[in-house]
Amino acid sequence: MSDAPDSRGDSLFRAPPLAEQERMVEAMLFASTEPLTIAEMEARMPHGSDPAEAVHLLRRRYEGRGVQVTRVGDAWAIRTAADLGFLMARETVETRKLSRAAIETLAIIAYHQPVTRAEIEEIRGVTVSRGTVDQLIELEWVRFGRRRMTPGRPVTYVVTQAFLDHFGLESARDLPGLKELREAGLLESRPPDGAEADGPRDDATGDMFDDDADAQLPENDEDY
Amino acid sequence: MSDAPDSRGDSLFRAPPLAEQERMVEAMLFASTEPLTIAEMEARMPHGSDPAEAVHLLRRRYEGRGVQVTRVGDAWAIRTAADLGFLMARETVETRKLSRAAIETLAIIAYHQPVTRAEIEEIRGVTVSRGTVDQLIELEWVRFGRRRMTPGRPVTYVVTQAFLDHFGLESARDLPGLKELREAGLLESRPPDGAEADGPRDDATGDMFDDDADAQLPENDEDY
Amino acid sequence: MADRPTAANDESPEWDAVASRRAAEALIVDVDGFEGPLDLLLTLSRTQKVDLRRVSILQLTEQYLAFIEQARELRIELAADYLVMAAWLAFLKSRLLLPPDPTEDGPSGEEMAAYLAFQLERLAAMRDCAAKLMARDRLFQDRFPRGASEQMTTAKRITYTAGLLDLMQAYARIRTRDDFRPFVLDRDSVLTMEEALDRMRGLIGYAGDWTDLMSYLPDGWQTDPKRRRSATAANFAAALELAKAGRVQIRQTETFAPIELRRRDDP
Repeated sequence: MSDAPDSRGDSLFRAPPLAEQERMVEAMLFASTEPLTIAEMEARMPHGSDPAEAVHLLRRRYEGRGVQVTRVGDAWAIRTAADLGFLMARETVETRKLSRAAIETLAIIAYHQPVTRAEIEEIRGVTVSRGTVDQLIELEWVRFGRRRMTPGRPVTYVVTQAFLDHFGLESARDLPGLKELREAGLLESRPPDGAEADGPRDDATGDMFDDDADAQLPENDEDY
Repeated sequence: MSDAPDSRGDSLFRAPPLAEQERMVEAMLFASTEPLTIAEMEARMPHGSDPAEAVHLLRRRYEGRGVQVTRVGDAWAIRTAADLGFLMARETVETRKLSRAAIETLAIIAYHQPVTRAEIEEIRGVTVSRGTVDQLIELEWVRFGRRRMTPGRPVTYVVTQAFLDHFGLESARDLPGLKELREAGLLESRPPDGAEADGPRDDATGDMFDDDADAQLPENDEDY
Repeated sequence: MADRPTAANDESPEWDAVASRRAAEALIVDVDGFEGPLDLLLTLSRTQKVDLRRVSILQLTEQYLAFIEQARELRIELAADYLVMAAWLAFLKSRLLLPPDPTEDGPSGEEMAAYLAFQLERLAAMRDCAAKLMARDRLFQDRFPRGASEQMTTAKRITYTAGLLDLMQAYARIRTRDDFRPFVLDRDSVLTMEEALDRMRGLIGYAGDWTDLMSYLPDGWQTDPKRRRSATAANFAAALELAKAGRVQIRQTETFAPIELRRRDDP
């Protein structure tokens, strides 16, 4: 609080109180991606500071707490207390981006739900591999909806509450339509006339397929 | 939040002492870069724990320290104290400079949320250029909210948890000056004394809604 | 909102016409710097040096109209919004100056003026809020999150993530695919190499003598320039393919001379 960096010049020989230095060390160790050496801390702190002493105090303050001030070689870091490691177990999750095939399939389900597999393929213009839908179901972003009352009674897919939570949506109908995507700058090109579309899941789903159905030859689902 | 009441009596599943829970919360909040909700913490802690109470204690413990326990919407995070920012200069991530239009649009979304694009334009008196909202969405400061139940059912924009985190706000209610604005009637769409008058942009606004109405096909309510 | 905008009439004497004109001139130079007419009006209102709630709308209207007039004289091109606003303000001015016509519907001049004053005040308030917001202690600037995320266990769980943006962009990509279809050509004026090759394989058996490549173009592909071009290219590629396979020989006597081919009997 007291020591803005530019005040260094004035108070050339007056270092901030040790309690303040301790705060500084605490903040630096917390925010740093790497362990910090005493010299590195000193270089950032106001002139005359004694980071070694401050670290010493900080280390004592954290004794028995949930995190510890630990020595790493000749540097210092804040680490979780060893006995609480079990809480961190779920911290180490590896996140991967969904494949393009999966995200497209998911988008179609979100916008057109309830939608059958055949309809997804028609919109995407490629076969949807089993694994793609399975993956989405496993992620609990997609589930089976009601069967469609058409020949063959195909199953439909719908998105789940977990999907809405993940994407920060209140409901799937809040997904913006193409026009709104464009207005928000998320879509660059202008569509051909009449393709000015469609919020999520308009009832005229049948119509949507028309333009695609003619133009697109089925391709193989060569996993992108 | 709630202490699973039925496990309370059962000594086999007695929750750890509160001091211990505080350590756990401390460790989790330290380890995570993102804010954690009470529910997320509870899920990791032993059965019967009360992370809300533990966070409360922890927050008090860190008052005045170099790092702070901060509320971010319905989640919690540890952040360095604002007055020590100068020490962290080297951790600074160079952020893209926002345009004046983007900053104003952000403020309007924050103070008027949920707000439609037409309303943003009405307030600023200009069209919101493409890319402005896009940029805010990309920064994850703004997301789509519920559709407005007015003709055209336009999408609305709201601010996110990342927005609160970035600007150090506990909730959207803590926006600076919010109360004064509300009292002055400046968050309404009309002057407070009820003087109804057509603003010059009203015609244009009408058109905007019409556009939407044309583009949106009626939606099928049953599917939800 | 209260203060009657018509109070303008009482306050106007102290308004320095020269000063405001000068201000308007300065504004003209910078017309690109304004974010629309409301922004311009807000800036003009500052020259009145009063609280926004006491701003004289009539005076402001005159300033704005003078600004537009000058911009026109200087042949500065103004966006349509500015002109729409000018028309509306001219209308407002007449309403404010003339006694109300009881037969006329719609809001009174006072109500219109009050609304404009409200809009200005609201925009100014939002500007103010924006500034306050940006001046807060911001993450990665004044406040910092944990620098190192800890990895304490070896148990790894893979989660898949995707943002809302990814989702919407994916959908937009599918739904607008027709916009970007450089690869989906209109097939009726395209002869593919495969088609040409198939055709030529059948015909080449008869080409014991040097024959002009152009004579291999199928019927209906010789006149229309588009089709002719496509068929020529396809036939040429097919001929190269056959030459590679050792089925034909190709020759061209000089640059731009006809390309000829003949069957190559097994050596």
